[in-house]
Amino acid sequence: MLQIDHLTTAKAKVSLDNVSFLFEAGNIYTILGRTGAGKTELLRALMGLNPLINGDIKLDKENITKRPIRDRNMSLVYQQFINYPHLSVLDNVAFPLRRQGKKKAQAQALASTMLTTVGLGDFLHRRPSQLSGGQQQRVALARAMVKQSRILMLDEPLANLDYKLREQLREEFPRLVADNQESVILYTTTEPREAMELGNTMIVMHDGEIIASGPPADLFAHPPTKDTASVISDPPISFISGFVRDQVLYFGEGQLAPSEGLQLPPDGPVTIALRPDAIEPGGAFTAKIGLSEFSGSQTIIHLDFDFGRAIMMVEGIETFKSGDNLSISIQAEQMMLFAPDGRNITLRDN
Amino acid sequence: MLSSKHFFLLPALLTLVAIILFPLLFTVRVSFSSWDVFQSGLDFIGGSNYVRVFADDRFWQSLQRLSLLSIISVSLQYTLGFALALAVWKQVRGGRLLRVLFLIPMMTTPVVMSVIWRTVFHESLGPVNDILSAFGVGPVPWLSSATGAFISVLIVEVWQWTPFMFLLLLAGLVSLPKEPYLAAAIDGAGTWRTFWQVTFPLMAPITIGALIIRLIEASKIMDTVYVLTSGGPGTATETSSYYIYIRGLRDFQIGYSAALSLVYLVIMIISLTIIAKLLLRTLVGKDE
Amino acid sequence: MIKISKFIGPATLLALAVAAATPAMAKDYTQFGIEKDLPGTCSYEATDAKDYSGRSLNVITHAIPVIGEPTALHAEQFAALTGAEVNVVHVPFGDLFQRIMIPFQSDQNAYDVLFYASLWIGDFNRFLEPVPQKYIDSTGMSDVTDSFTGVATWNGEMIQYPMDGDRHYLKYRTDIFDNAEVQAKFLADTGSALTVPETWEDYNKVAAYFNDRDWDGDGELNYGSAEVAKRDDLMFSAFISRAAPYAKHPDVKGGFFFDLETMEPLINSPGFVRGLQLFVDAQKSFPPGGNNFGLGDEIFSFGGGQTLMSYSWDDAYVQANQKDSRIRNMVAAAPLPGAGEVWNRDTGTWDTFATPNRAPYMTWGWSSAVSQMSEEKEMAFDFLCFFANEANAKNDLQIGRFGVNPYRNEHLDVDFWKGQGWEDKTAESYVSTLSDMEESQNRVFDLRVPGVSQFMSSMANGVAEAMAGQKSAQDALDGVAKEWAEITERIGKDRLRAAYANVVKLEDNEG
Amino acid sequence: MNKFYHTLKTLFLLGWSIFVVFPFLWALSTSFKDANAITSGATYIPWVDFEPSTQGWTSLFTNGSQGINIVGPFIDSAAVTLIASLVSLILGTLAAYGLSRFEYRLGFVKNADITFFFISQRIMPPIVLAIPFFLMLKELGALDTIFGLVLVYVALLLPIAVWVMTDFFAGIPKELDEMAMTDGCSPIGAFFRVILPNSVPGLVVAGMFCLIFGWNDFFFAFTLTFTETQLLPVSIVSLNSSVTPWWSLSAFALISVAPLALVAIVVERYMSRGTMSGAIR
Repeated sequence: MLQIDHLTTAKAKVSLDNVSFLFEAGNIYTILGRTGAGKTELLRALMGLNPLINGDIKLDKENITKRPIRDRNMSLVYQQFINYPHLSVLDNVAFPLRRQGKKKAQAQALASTMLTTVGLGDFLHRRPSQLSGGQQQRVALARAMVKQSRILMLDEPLANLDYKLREQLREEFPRLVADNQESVILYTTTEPREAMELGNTMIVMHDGEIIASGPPADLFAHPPTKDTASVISDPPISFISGFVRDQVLYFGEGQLAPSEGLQLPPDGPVTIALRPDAIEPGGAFTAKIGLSEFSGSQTIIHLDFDFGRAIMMVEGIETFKSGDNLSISIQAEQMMLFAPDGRNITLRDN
Repeated sequence: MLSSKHFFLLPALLTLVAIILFPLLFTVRVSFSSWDVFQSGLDFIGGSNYVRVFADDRFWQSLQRLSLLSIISVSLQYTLGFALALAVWKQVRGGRLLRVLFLIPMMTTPVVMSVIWRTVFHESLGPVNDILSAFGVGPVPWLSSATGAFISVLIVEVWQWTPFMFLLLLAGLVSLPKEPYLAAAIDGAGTWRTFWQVTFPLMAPITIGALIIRLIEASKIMDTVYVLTSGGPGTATETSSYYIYIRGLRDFQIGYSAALSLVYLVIMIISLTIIAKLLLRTLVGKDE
Repeated sequence: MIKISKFIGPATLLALAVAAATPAMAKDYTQFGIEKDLPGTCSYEATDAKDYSGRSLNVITHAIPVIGEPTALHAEQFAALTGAEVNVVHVPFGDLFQRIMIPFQSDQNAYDVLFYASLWIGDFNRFLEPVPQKYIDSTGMSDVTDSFTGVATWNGEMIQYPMDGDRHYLKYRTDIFDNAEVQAKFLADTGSALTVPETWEDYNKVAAYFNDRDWDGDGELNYGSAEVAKRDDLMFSAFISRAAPYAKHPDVKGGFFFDLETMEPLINSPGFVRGLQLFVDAQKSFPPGGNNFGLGDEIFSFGGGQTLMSYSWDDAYVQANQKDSRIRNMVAAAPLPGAGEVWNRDTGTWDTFATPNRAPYMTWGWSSAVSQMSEEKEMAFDFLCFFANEANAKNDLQIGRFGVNPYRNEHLDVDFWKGQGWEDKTAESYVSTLSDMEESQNRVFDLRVPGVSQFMSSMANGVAEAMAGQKSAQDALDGVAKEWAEITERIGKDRLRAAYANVVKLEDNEG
Repeated sequence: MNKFYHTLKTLFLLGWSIFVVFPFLWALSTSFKDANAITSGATYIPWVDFEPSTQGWTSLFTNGSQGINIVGPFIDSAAVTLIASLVSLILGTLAAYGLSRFEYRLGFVKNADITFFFISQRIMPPIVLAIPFFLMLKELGALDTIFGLVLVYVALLLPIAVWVMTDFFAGIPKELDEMAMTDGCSPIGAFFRVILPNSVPGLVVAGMFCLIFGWNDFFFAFTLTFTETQLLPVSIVSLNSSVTPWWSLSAFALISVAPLALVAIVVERYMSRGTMSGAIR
């Protein structure tokens, strides 16, 4: 169990601002946030690599805030594939064990087993530089896991891999960390899908703060704030300014009466959030087609409305001509509303 | 608290300070004394040595001469060193042998090589004029005319230190990333344009470092002048450090030479700092 | 018997090995490369009797070979004879002064024995051990000529140990000057007879005439004059030689470089300026690079047969007459050229002399001394005495590159030099030139005062500026005079005057 | 590349090679001459132009009068250079690592200023320090000793080591040290177990510069020794008398150049592997 209270780091481009959280062993926490949200900063602060100006870190009730890095019983896998260039793959993985005081033979045996687990059993005596990027990252992972440390942190471990390797490693990930049942696993990423897929608990960071946390599906369905919604939506969520007057939602020239899916708040300005699934072709609204792009078997279409921009997704590969007009409808039951202070004020009937 | 970061820095820092502090402070103190050949104590004569420095035309001329010499020689070394590095960068027949060969002059002792160069430039018994005369040129007054002596010193400096530039620049070239070259090739840039648009900008940090270090070293030029020309003819090759040497150890005006040295030191630190800033600004386009 | 050759070093080692194997030859010292041991206070035999084993002597001397080589040679012999350890360090001329002075000033007992330029006595005298009476009474010392006893003396006390005698004189090629054909052609071309130059104007003229021609017919061009003209390499001596006859009036007493009374520098007086103008003018008769010639270049140039005339120390002369020399016995010596007009500073006029005024320059020579700080003074003096013993002195005199020149009356013996294979004119002109200088009443000595290096360095710099065409002769020497006045100011007139008085006494023949 | 460029490049390389080699060849030829072969004008090829003599070479191994024995100076030079280089390299590497990884602050003095302080030591002309060093070593009783010279050379070489190694460490990702620490190393342990083994190219370059500047220094070796400790450059100028024995000087020059020519070969090996990337910047 890892508890952090009021972690604050010195002002810099990215810094932590009063971050508190309780991490339970045996869980995989995915930390989602954009670049610069403070994810790496948080991991580094936990590790002791970045100095704190305030706050405490407690591991199993014991305050380890001032403990030297090497005694923290944590491991960290970097985004760049960093291994010890002067050591063989085997010695790389044996390195932390040797530092723990294990005999050479024992350390190498353990390392060898771990490397087999990550699929590198045949590469024990290579140098890291002789491996592919994916293999290098596996070495780094093996080195981090072999220690069986209480906290295993992975800082965007897949970000620098190409697509296919990334998919492959992501799929394998749960199996790879399965042994680390006693550990708290922290996994940062900028990709909402990855975060939702890998984590038991998802933590959303923004501007150096934790702005939301919880089971990924809940968070996705009910993001507590506008910022959270923005961070966890991929493809991006679109925000449109509007207001409610007399139980009618006005935006641009369009307006929407209360419908069965959505209850409108009292009069006042609101921000309307449209995920792509809230927009469907055919309907009362007219939009000008902007860019269209393909993602897997789907087509993403950027639309220009008189009230703003939004994104629509359709199944299959379809070609839309840029500049044409398209009529669409907006599904009220998929719409979310946020108050001017960012609170999620979406209320549904059911 | 003596943390591990002090473990790294302090030994070197304290060693250097211990070795250098006394000489430095001592020099400052001596510069206010009249220490010379018959008066070896530390009396106090105020700033009169400094007053004398500012009226000493020979010193200021030597400084001008030094600036000229070091700027010309360092530019030549840089240009030639870069050209050589580019020439052997890509595979060349016998490339490794050439690389070793090109490095060797830097490894030689300036005092020793200058003795050899003096015989090479000897106007009646040396080979250079002998060979030139076969082409109907000469005899060239290598060491006996002001221009000749200046050029001779330049040649020796270029011979000795171009390898330094060559080494730094070649090491830089070897480690350049490949991608920008691909991009340039796709753009259809020619050799010349690729050099100016890709290679040269990528080499800017190395260039700055190399130029600064060479300027620092070149400004101390002493051994070559000492052996080759003794600052002559007249004062044609008398550089600042050689002049300070004459005043200090030949004439034994220790106090005065200390004042000269300190003035020189201040000027050098200021001008090198300015040069470094200027280089940074022109080559990298930013400060710091 | 071992022949004296340039392979003296290896030969000595070989000989030493032989000596060790045959101790029966104890009284025969030819294995040390001398012809025979000569009787004297510090002969080989006498030195052999001393035992300094386990003790060591540190010696600083000039670079090899001039003085440096004999120092090393005799150190080696001394070590073999007495069992002492003798460490010798060789330093180029330009740095010899500071290498000795820095330890002196900082009370560091670095060297026991010092070989250096005798003119530095003005600076070093405070640190030197007077020569003990028993060495003054030695056989070698009592034969030293008056000039060089004078050079070794400071305030009436002998503090340097004479082991070399130096002066500048003219050297010329007899195969040209005595050649009737050349004489006739010279007369035809110039309208005057070819004679050994009597004045520096003559010297320049003759030099110019013979410059840039192949007059020895070896296929290489020959040149007029080889002179030491490199700024930091003894050029000041050459300049003094040239300027002396114009500036040293036989009837004017009281100082050559300074007016002893006022300690005003005389260096920019018309006599010196004339000397400098002629020096500048002479450059056109130098070999290529000649205005950057050091002493070594001058020796190579004249001694190697490249130039017609030269003036400086004996080295080039001896070099030219060595056994393997191409121009052996084709050279002769003569007094330095003089001046038809001499500046009289008492009257402020140029006085005309029917017989050119000569002012022989008793140029600084090498000398040696023992440091006051030495803890091995006795051994040090024994070493010097041995260095200069009769057998060694004779041996050293014969080797040009050693730079040891006559300083005892016995060295001024025509028969001795003829014994070396020198022919009549070469030997006779040499001995008579040297002897006459001893007798001159108008000698010029070095400026033996504290800070002499500053004065000479400043002068050399001014002369070099004029030679390089950066300044006119007058401007250059005005600049020197100004600097001299400043140096005088810094050193203190009285201190300087006290020292300079020693020199003036010698020059005015009162010493 | 077109033919013109190629020809130009070949000519340039050829010309420069000749320029580089020329003094050595001349010295080689001169080392076999005697006085007569020198005073008769420039000559080049033994037996053809002049009768060779081995005097120049033998004099270097002869004790005493004729020659200078260079064996002693060679050993002294090697000892001083190696010890001073090693000390500078050790201290300089530690300092450079510290400067590249930690923040130091002493009033307004920061890392950049400390680095500048190190490097600025090279601006000082040696003459300035001659007398003070002399007095300092005298007080330490270290004049004319290898120890004294080592002390002075460390001050001379340390800045070079710091300069090269600071740049080198700047090129090694900080994450490597951090990783070592997360893997159980202390900061000092991280340096020795991880960073140092990966710094060989930088150490080679820094070591090379130390060797060059140490081996080639003339001035301090000259001023701070008397008779016991003699370094090579000082021995050679002891031949620089008014009559210069060109033959011995030439032979001497060739011998003193030899050891560092070996260094050139080592350096070239590292250079062509491209591993010096971070070492020089």
